[in-house]
Amino acid sequence: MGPIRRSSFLRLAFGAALAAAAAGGAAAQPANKTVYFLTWGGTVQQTLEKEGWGKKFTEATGYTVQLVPKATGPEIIAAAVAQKDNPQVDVVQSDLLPFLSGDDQGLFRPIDVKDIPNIAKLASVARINPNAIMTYGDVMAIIYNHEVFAQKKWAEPKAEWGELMRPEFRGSLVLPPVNTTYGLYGLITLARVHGGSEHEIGPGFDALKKLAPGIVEWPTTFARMGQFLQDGSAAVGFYSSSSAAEMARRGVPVKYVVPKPLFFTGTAAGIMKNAPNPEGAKAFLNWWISKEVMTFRAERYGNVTMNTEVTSNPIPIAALNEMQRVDYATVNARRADWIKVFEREVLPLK
Amino acid sequence: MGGAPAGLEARSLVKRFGATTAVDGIDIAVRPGEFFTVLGPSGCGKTTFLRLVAGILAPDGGSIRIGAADLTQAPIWARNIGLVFQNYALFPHMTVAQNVGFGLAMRRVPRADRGPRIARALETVRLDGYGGRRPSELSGGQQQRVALARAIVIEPDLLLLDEPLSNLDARLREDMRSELADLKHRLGITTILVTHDIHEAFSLSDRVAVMRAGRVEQVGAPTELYELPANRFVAGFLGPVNEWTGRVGAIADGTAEVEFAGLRSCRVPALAGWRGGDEATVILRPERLGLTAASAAGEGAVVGRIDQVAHLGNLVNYRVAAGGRALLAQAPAGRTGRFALGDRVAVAWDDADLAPVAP
Amino acid sequence: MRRLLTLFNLLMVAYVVAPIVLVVWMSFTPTMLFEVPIRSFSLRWYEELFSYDAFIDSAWLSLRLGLISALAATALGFLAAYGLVRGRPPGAGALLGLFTAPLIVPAVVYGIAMLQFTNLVGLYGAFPALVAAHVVIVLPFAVRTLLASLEGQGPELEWAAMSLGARRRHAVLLVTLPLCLRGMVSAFLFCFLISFSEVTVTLFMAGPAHQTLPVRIFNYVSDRIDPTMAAVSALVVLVSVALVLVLNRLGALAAVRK
Amino acid sequence: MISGAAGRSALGIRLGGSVWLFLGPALLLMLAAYLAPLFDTTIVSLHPNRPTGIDRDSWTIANYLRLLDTYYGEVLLRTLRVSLLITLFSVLLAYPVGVWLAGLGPRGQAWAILVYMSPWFVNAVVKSFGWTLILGNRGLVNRGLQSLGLIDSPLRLMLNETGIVIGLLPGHFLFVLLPLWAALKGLDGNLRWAAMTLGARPWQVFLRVTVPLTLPALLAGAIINFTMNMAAFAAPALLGGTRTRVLSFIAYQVNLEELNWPFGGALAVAMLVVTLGFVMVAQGLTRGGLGGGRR
Repeated sequence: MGPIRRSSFLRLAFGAALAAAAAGGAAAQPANKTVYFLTWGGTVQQTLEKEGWGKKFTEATGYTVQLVPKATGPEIIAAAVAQKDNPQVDVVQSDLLPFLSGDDQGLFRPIDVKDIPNIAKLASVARINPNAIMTYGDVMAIIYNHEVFAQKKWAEPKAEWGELMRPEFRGSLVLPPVNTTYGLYGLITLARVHGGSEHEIGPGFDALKKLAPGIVEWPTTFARMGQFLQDGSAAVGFYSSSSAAEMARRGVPVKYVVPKPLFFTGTAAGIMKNAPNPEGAKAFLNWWISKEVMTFRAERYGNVTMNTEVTSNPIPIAALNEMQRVDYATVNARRADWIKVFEREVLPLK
Repeated sequence: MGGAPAGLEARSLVKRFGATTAVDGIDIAVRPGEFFTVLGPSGCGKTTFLRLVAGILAPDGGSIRIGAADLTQAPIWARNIGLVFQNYALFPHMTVAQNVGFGLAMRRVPRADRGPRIARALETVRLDGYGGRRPSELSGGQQQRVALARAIVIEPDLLLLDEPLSNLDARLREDMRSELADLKHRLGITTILVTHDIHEAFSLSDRVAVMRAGRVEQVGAPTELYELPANRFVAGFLGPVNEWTGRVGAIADGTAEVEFAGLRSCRVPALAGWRGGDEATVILRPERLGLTAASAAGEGAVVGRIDQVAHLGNLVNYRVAAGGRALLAQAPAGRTGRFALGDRVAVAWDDADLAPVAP
Repeated sequence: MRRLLTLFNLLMVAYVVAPIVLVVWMSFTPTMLFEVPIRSFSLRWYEELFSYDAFIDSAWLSLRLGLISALAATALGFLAAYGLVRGRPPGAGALLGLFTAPLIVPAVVYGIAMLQFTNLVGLYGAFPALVAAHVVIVLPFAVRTLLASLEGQGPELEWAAMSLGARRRHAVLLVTLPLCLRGMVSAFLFCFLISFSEVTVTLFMAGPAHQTLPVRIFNYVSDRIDPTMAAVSALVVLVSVALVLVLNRLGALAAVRK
Repeated sequence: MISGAAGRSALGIRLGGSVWLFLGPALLLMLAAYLAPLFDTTIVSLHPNRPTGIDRDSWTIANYLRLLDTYYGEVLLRTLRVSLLITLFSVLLAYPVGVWLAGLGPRGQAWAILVYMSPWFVNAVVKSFGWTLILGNRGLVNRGLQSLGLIDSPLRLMLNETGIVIGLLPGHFLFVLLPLWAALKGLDGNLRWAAMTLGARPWQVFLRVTVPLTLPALLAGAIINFTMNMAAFAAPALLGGTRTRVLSFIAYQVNLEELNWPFGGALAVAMLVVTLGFVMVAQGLTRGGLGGGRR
């Protein structure tokens, strides 16, 4: 039996068994009043669910937003791909890199100013392609536990990427692994610091290999990294500046520096093709990039927002012109190989 | 229902479980109103027979008729049979009255009629007033009687009792036995009892079938079986027995002169087929052996020495070594005529008590 | 000797319950940080928790899912156990093996299979598919519990009922079922408990709209760690302990050990 | 015999053909929602993965060959090592606990077993989080030892295989303990006295009578314990850390982060085969060698 016939047979058998129940389940859900927003938990969850912006959205548009949180960018896109044929979420937001790989698989539909007027207010760098916009971003930062620094009488890190290589940090480092977006950027950054780039990644791996034995753990999420920095198991790491600020706000004794050259990590958003609630999706995305919400994100979380009307960005959008540009196509194409090298040659080093 | 009692006719019944044949061609006819017992050692197929009649098992061959109806393939619920299980199988979540009324409810007897019938059934088993109790609150004997009431309240054509007394202690068993004997007369239901207990079988039954290894060895009234067992198995199963094998001498008028080594020769009714010189086996029940002091030995008595004594309360069992054999004798326990181990005694018997048996 | 054993067991018990006790204790910290021992006592994170709709929604979802799957599994489990015990069909051993296979087959494997399969048949993230998976996961417990209770009963009671004129359905309804009630309740609670705390399979296959409480906790923890999750965990522990106490009273825990 | 089979259903006392009415619903569910998905995954694992998704038109065993790669081989070995270690410790700990339990009164037993069961009823994520509070560099254990002056720098108790073993043991230990406890309770007490009247010392009784008679139960428990260890997901993820990945976590990554379902399917199938293979070998041992002649 060919795969297609088999699949349709299974669809029939399994579908018939559960059809009635499925119909019941579908009917039980509120029709088209809810917008499903697939993205991280973390600060987005806090914004929508704890800081009341979800309710404000409902007041503004009549729709309600239901957050679908995942831990990492790749997981967000994976969740989106998993429901490609039968989408259950409307709006997707993740790191730029995985978002673009999702776009390559045809996950997203075109969006334009006609449907989402606020797109007009975005900086031109934010218009990535017809299917994707950048909402806000972060600059990468070196985060450190200042109590440990004071105790060990270490000098505060300078705003340079090379600081990561300081010998006294051995045994106190936490870096995100290469299979996460930040880990990937870290690799590219280290490559550049040592004379390479995403086209010439070797120096990056050499640096990682040098660091690897002195690394306490490669935490996959910001929360895990925060835990290590908090309990003193580790003293130095890198992540986004907004994460670092949030960590400090939660009472973890950390400070951060933003090394030059700036490494900007964009956050992209788009609407699922065949989204169950396309109108709601447009309304939500329009609201999400509005001046009010973006101003809040900038002030509360230190996001560098793409809305040009926002005046409280931690870094002026103009400054982004000096930022590192990454060849996303190359990175996405090589990513899997780099992860392989990382898992085999870097990770085992203790 | 409730009309004249019906009889049971089981013809060439066969039941196999895999490679073993539990019931191997049984023919049993139970007369209407009769109390019939199927007796046999455990594993002889008697419970299988009962389950075939009840409809718990389906036969691999043969037929079952109750009254005029062929019930071989009828489902259990359509047979109108009262069934009393060895472990009573009372419904533990129902009261006594609900237990007894269950069969009536299943028969859609109007609610108003059920009460009196339940009461009557409980009265029959002398449990009036116990209707509201739970089975767990009753003694073993009372549970037994509830099971009985539950079986008879539906006025079954046939009452099947599966070792009903075996779970009771000795005294209760005695009481229940006499109670069953009473009931048997009052109810007049055709009843089949399955048991391995000879006393139970003999004290209650009109007729008894002795089974072995899936076959019926002999059917008859209790005394008939006891006095004239068809073979050594039946003889031995019904109680301890002296079994002597000797050689046939002259046969005249159906009486054979049989020579037993170490004993005197005896005159025994000849079995068909005996010829002079053949081996012959006869049995003699221990209670028919008379013991006297050796000094008072009469004519034809055999003298021996007592080598085992067992007191059973009202009876004493002796084993006497005499003539190269071990003779079993049973005597009433009395103040007089008691013997002790090692006493020399004379053993005597009447030839009329000897019963020839097939090997 | 006995004393030595007792001492050993006290240490062992401490080892076994330590993480649970710690989490419950942690839920009463007034600060955002995890510091053991906590310095003062506060219900702050419980308040936080109850004002946090997502956890409440997930709790309801888990409750609903648990109830439906436990109900379905108990019903299917009873029928299956009854068929196995009273019917002794050919290959009964293999059938029992199939019904209890989810105990042996790693949950991750089943999770992956369901993720891929629900996508194939277009039921990814559908609530009925999630229910089906949960029923499969808890079915072994229902079948085992009810098997034990049916085997303990023996067929005589049904025979008795049938000899009194009851059809099979009446015998089952009026006699077998009421007597299995304790087993049914145990099976139900057991299944509920397992479904309520199931995380692996649900994480793999549940669509975005169906984040059960354990999955919500898992996602929450991968993203941020604050004492809210200690508070929600403490509540879940409380509910579980209550259910386990009931189960213990019913004598059902013995069925797991087979 | 033919009439017997027919008669059986006619009588209605045996279920006969209607047994399938009872088994049917559960069987259908298991077919549609259990065997079919597992089958589908096996099929998917034999297709290549393309950027556009699974290519269902061509067939390959490349996904399985990839498993032979050193990285995955190492993960598999680690998973097996950790699983077997936990099983070994569980078996060693089960006797002292089981014997102690069996010696308690009925109420004491009920409570003690409840305590030993408690980890099973608590979400693995929550338990693992509790363990990080204990095992971390600044956790209870390290701080305790440091304040006692026993160690200078913290011991590494988690983010390695030690952490996984410590964290998984209490919950999975239960599956060895429960059957053993039942077997110990079911042991005829007279056997002890019989052995002692024959001159055996208590420890000899334990080794020559108790252990052989309870070994089948212990092994049955060990099998379940092992499969649980192989399948554990959340606890190894949180306590093992990024360097100490186990098979189930890799399977999660491949399926949900990399979205490579064919390879993820191959991982699942491999896990299934390894687990069931171990179970079968262990069962063969129990039946053939140790429990021979019983049942």
